[in-house]
Amino acid sequence: MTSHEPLTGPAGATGSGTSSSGAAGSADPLVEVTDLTVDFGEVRAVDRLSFTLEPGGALGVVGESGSGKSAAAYALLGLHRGTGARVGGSVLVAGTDVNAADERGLRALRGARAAMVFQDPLSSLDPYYPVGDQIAEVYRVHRPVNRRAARARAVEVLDRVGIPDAARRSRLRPHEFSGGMRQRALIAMALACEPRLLVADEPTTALDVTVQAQILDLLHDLRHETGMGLLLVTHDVGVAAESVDDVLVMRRGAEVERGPVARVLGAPREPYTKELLAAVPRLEVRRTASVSAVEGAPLVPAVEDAAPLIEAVDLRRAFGRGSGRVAAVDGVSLTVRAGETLGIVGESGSGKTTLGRMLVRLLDPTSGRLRYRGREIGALPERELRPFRRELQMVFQDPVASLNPRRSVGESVADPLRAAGERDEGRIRDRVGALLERVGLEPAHFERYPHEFSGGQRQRVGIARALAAEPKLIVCDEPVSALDVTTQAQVVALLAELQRELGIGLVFIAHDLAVVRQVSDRVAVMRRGVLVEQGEADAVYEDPRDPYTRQLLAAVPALDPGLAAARRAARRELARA
Amino acid sequence: MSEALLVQEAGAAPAVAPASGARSFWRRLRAQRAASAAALVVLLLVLTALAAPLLTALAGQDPNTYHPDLVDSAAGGVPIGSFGGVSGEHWLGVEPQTGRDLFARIVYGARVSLGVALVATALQIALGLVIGLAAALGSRWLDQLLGRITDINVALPVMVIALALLAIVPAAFPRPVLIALVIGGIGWSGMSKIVRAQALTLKSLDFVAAARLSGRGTWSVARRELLPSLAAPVITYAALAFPTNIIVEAALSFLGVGIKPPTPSWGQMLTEADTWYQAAPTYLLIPAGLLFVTVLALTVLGEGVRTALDPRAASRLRVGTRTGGKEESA
Amino acid sequence: MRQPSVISRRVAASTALLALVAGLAACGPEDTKSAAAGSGAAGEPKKGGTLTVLNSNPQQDFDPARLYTSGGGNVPSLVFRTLTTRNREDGAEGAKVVPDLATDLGTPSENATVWTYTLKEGQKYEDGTAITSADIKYGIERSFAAELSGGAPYLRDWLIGGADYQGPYKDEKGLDSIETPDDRTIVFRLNKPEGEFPYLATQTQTTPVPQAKDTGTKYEEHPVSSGPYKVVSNENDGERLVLERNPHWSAATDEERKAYPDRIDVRSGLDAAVINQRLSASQGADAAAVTTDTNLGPAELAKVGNDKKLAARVGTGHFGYTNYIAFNPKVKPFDDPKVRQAISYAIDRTSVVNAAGGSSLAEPATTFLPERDSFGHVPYDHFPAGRTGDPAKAKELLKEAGHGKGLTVTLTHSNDKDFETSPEIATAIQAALKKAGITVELQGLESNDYSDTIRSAKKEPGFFLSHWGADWPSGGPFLAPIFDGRQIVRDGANFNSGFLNDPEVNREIDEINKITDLEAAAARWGALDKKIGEQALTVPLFHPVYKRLYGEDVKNVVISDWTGVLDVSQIAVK
Amino acid sequence: MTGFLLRRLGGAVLVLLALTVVLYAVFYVAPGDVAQIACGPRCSPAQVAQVTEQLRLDDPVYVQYAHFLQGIVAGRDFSTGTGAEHCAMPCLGVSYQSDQQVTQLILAKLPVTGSLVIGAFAGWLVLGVGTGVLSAWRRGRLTERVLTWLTLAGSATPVFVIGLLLIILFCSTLQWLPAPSYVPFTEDPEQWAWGLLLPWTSLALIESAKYARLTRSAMLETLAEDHVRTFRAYGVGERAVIGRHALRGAVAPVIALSALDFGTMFGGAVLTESLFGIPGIGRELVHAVKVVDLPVVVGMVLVTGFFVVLANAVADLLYALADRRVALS
Repeated sequence: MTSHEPLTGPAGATGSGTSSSGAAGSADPLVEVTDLTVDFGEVRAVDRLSFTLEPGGALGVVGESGSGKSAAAYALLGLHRGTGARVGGSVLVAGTDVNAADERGLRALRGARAAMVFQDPLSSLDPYYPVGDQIAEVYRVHRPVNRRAARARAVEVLDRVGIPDAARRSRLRPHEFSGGMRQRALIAMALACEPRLLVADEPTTALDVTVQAQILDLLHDLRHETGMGLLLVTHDVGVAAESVDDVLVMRRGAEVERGPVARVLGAPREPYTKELLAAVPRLEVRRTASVSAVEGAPLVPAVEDAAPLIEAVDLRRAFGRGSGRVAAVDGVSLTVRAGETLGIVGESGSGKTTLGRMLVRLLDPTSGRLRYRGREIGALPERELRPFRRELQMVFQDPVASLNPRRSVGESVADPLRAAGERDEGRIRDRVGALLERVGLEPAHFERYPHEFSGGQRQRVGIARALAAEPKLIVCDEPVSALDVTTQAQVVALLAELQRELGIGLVFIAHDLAVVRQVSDRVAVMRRGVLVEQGEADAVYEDPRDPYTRQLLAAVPALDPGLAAARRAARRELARA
Repeated sequence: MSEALLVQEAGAAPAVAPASGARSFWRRLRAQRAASAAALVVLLLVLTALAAPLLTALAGQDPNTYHPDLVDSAAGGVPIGSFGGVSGEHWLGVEPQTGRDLFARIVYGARVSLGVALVATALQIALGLVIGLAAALGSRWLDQLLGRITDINVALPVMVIALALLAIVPAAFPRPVLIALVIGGIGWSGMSKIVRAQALTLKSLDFVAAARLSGRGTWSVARRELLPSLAAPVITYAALAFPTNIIVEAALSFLGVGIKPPTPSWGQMLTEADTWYQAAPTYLLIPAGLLFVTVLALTVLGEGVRTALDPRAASRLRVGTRTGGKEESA
Repeated sequence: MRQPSVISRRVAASTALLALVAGLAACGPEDTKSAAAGSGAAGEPKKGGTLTVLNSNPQQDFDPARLYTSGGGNVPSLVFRTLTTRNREDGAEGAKVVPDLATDLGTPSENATVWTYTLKEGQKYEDGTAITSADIKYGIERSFAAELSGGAPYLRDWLIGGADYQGPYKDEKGLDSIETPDDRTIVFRLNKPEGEFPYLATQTQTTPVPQAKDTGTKYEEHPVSSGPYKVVSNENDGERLVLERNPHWSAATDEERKAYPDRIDVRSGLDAAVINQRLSASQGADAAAVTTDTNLGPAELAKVGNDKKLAARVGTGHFGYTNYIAFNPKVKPFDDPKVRQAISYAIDRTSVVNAAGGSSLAEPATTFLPERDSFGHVPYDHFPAGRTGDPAKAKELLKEAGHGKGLTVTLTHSNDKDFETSPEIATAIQAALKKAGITVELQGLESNDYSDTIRSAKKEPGFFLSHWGADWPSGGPFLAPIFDGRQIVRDGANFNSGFLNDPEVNREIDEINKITDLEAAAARWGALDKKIGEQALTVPLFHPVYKRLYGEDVKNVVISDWTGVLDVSQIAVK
Repeated sequence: MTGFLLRRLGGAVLVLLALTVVLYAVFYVAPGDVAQIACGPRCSPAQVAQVTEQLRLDDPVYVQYAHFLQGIVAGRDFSTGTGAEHCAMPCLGVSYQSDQQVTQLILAKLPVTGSLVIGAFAGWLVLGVGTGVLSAWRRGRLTERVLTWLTLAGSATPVFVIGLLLIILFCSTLQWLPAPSYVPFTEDPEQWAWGLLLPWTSLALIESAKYARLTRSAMLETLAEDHVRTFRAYGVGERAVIGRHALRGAVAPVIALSALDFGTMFGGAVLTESLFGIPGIGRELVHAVKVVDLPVVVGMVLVTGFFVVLANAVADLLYALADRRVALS
């Protein structure tokens, strides 16, 4: 499941001062960035950024969306050229003055001395050519070799990044690779010319957590093996903690804090860094602690003995026809009670979204039973379902797609009221205003359109809309995965608070194990359409029964570099087992 | 422009674009110089067509009066005088054989050409919307049926069917209306394909799911959630289909099944002028040139409308880094 | 007749009554009528070479039974000899009928109800077998088969038993009214006197067809030649026809066909504009090219007029043909003769002629009969409209008829372009009648609908454009179908659009039909025409003039008043 | 793949069947007495009745339609008067007007229309894709602006206007070319080419505008894609990026549209054929409609409709083949 950074534009850059000098180095630094600025029209994406990277060093650039971290990384390879962006300051990479170099000089740098690994491995490779050919093409740009030799080199590097049967696979096109293999292939491309610097821009963001762990391990090994420098751009503090020596925290285009990774993550000096770290959900923290950490209020325990709100028995849903028919959800049974939160975790393609949509009957189950308050609703036709519709609500993942861009948010929130037969405009306005206020917005926002809101605000609107229907159950499908970590925490807290207040049942679907633990009373782990494990949250996290659960838990990056090393060891253990 | 391309181009309009009021649309349209110029030309043409009786009265002519004395009967009826008989009275000269005033016929012809295309386009859109929405929102069975009907519509040779239809409808039926109906009735499949595809895309979007969860009926959801979002592709398609329909009308008239004399239309003038290109070249060049300018202006305007409705069209072409995060994956 | 191809927009096409396809006529202009030799390139015509014929309409029907021709057609007459044929001479002389296979024009007996012909000796088919009178009888009989329909109606109407005979495929006994007492004699028994039978005998139905070689509808692919040329290839249903000399043809028995070229290459399916452009360029094979179905259009004429050299290569001719307005007196207000007369007065023939292509391509007509001697043309103008109409007189008549406040009528016409009943003519009439206070609404019909409508006794409109062409240059086939009360057809194609059933007219027609002296008959036809004209059942509009280009090397151009177009059988290219 | 093809073909058969039903229905109500037309205007009612019987027009329309279907699957026999002619399957019937087998008629016209379409096709493909590539390469420069306007002008011009202008220019004013006319390739290849030059050019000019736009937009779209950025970031030069990666992205849509146009053009070049007097399928069809020659109309529409449907299927197939990504979804 891909996570999404929302589109929150940086509200103008304020120079928060340049950083202190980088890690002391004796030889010429591999990267030396001085007073780098990048402007897109009126917007300053990078604001007087300076840092250095010694040969063989690893620097993590961490920041939320809009912090300018990617723009800074692109500047290292002069990728802003010809895009209309203005780049100021100086960038020296492996002896090349990137901002001053001509096309030829730049091409000689790109791929040869400094190579880049991009975020989305599928779109970053040409879909029409075999992977091996693409690597060979790049290799031949920089090395005067014939086609055959270049192909041989391609197979060699593919083999190096751990692609089994590399010679055969080099003839496949990108879509025939799995996500992890594609990212390996991109890394292989980067390795082809033995660069001195590897720039990785969110290299694992598009990947599942288990695959992410493998890629991070690969980068870790390669760095130690080849001695190349690594500049890792990521929004995920955990990923940085796993992979780099130094870390640079960015916000609104400028540096916030920089230092050795253990120090910055362990003892942050700047308030923003602290805030950021506090917001990161932690796998090892129990629910009680996490919620009160944010909210500071005592938790009302879930009502264990309440009657089941919704009950699924052997629920099944298949897509496609004939031989191509696959069961996205294959016999799932679960129960949610009022006032209780059930967390469902799983990687992409595990069927958790399909399951969620079936629970609110946006999708019709192929078979199995679905009971809402004891009444079978799994096969009810739309007309008969209508009375129940409003009691089963959903909060969607994508805050952009879940609101009609052409209607004011007030209208969207008012929908369930109108559908319920409310005709009095004044009452509708009051009620919508109250709902907006309840989710942390202002009643005056009624007239605004979705694009005027940030991602987190839109998600609050989505919650308000769900609440407007006075539901008994809300299914939240990855409600925070598209949000920045600080916003994430706020939305999670809001959900928890509302549930406590209204006593509704909550199904919380997410790929992020830490977030799920934060909100769930019980947790179900889903894989390939079936629940592999289900139980009390703490029990599942602290004493996982299923090997897959264990594998998932081990793959989650840790904030503490020491813990990260331990997990890496654990993963190797699991892999060998 | 072929339907396939129309579909491809109009279909590229975003399913979900930020809400944009009419005002911002006009602002973006005006920002394009070519489109503004084209709009001006189109406006002029429309005014000319509307004011046809006024203009011809000003010229002191009418489109149907014969002037046998202005043509050289022994030479086949070629206009007497240079440039097809241009004079103070006959600003663009006269028609060979009949001596009818060319200016008056051109001006009245604009009415027919624009009017027929307008009605035909409106019809295409109405049919396309209804059929496309029904296919997207109706049952699977209905979708299959409508899909097959669309296939038949695509496989029909337009000209032949038009020929056949124009032959079987009683002559008393007003020709321009009939032609508009035929063009509209035959050319809706492109629109319906776009509407269906867009509606299917929209249907799968979360805000539609949310609307369903709020307990509203299918058609209520379609009307409030889908239709507003369909406006952009529909308007774009219409803007690009309109000039195409002008060409189709001209082509039908050119094949001799279009507008019937004495009603003037540009296509029909072209047919008649077809053989006269050597003896009276202006007779051919004037309607041909006007047809060209009209279609070009409308096409440029259509492109402008598309760009104005789809602000991403311009930015989509920008090459290089994506800076604002992953907004495009939305 | 078969519907000729109307493929080309530009071609002046011809759903004409008379199969222009088969190569009707156009005659040399009166002024260029040089008595003896034809015009064209200088020098004595010699044998040899290839004559190319560039045509619009494919020779789809090349079966003598199916062809509807006037005088045996142009290309068909190269392959099919007939009992009699048209005289291959320029101008008025060419409107005469002369013997072909037969020794003379036939011997009438029993008050012209029995016609006896004797075949010349030694005439052979392309395979060397002898032509017999039985083959002629068989050829005529097969034209009665439904499979081979398309020819002119006269054999059916005149021969005893003809109306019910269904052809030899269904009725092997044959038609008793055709007798062949010996191989060279053939006798026709008619149900009434028909002095013009020799004219009828020029049509391709009198071509001999050997029964053994008859392949029904497939016969047209390779008909057995009795003429100077035989078919060596017939591609795509007459689209490309190559003819070569028939070695068994003997010039001694055929005085009419000159047959100078060794080879005739007929290419059809060409656009009219292309034909005229190729003929005017006259390059390569096109220098020895003619067309048998494509006239110069008005626009082309304007161009040719500016080029003396080109103008010298234009053959001008007149074919017996009249375009007219027809009234249905059963429909109000056309039941009132005054209304019909008013319209006659109001017509602006100059505009109509211009719409038809100008004074070079159309001559204003005030008589129903074409203005040729062979028709016995008697000049008259019962309702003189002058050059551009007499709206005052028309208004006066209308007032008398009680339409003083004006009148609104509907004019039905064909939607086919460049056709004599085209919208252009209709709008010209519309404009002219407006001056007389008559508002004309136009009803344009697609060609089939049009023919269906105007020829149906039930659906016939009150006021429509029509036209009539000569099956042979005489008043008989021109007047009888339109004005003979016995020829009103209630449940089929009717041509007597005025539903005229005047005993006097009928009687006079019968009387003239008895006359075997064709010149004497012609005079009576002319007089009859003038008399019928008084009833104002039609408004004659114009007679077309045919102008056709031919290539630079074309010699011996002969254009008779029968066909109005150059005769391919006379052309030489060497 | 096989399943895809079978499904498409099955659908195509249904579509074509429905098409013939539509045509039978349309022509059944069309005015004009077929038998009278076939017989000739001077035929007597009795003769028309005979022809009606001979053409089996007195059968109810569904029986006629059944005979037609029977001819397609099993062939039919037609009386020639002296015997019978077998019309082998797939028999599309015999023309009412010319007694020719429709199948033969179409076969005779196919090379004509084929000559026109193939030549024009080559022209518009080369011209269109070339223009598109050039304007994508030179984006933002004067070249692109000029080309954009040219293609706009191209797409705004009806083919009969361009054709007329070309004829005026080259045949009339400059007199460089003979009047366009069709000479079979088998007869004289040179004349064939000269005669078709203007029709080819007209069609190519008009159609290429479409292809230029398609190629350009597809290339620009590809150029904006991530993988192009990858290759730029690896020092691959602009020429290779355009020629190898961007162009490759335009291949699939261009191929798909080509297949579609190619098929459609077989029945849809009526205007060009009419203007230049090319005796192809389109012109024959227009003629057949005018004379209510139902077997010819139905046969030709069936064949051209078949081409369209086939072209649609081939376009989809080629698209899937050319764009391997489609297999994913």
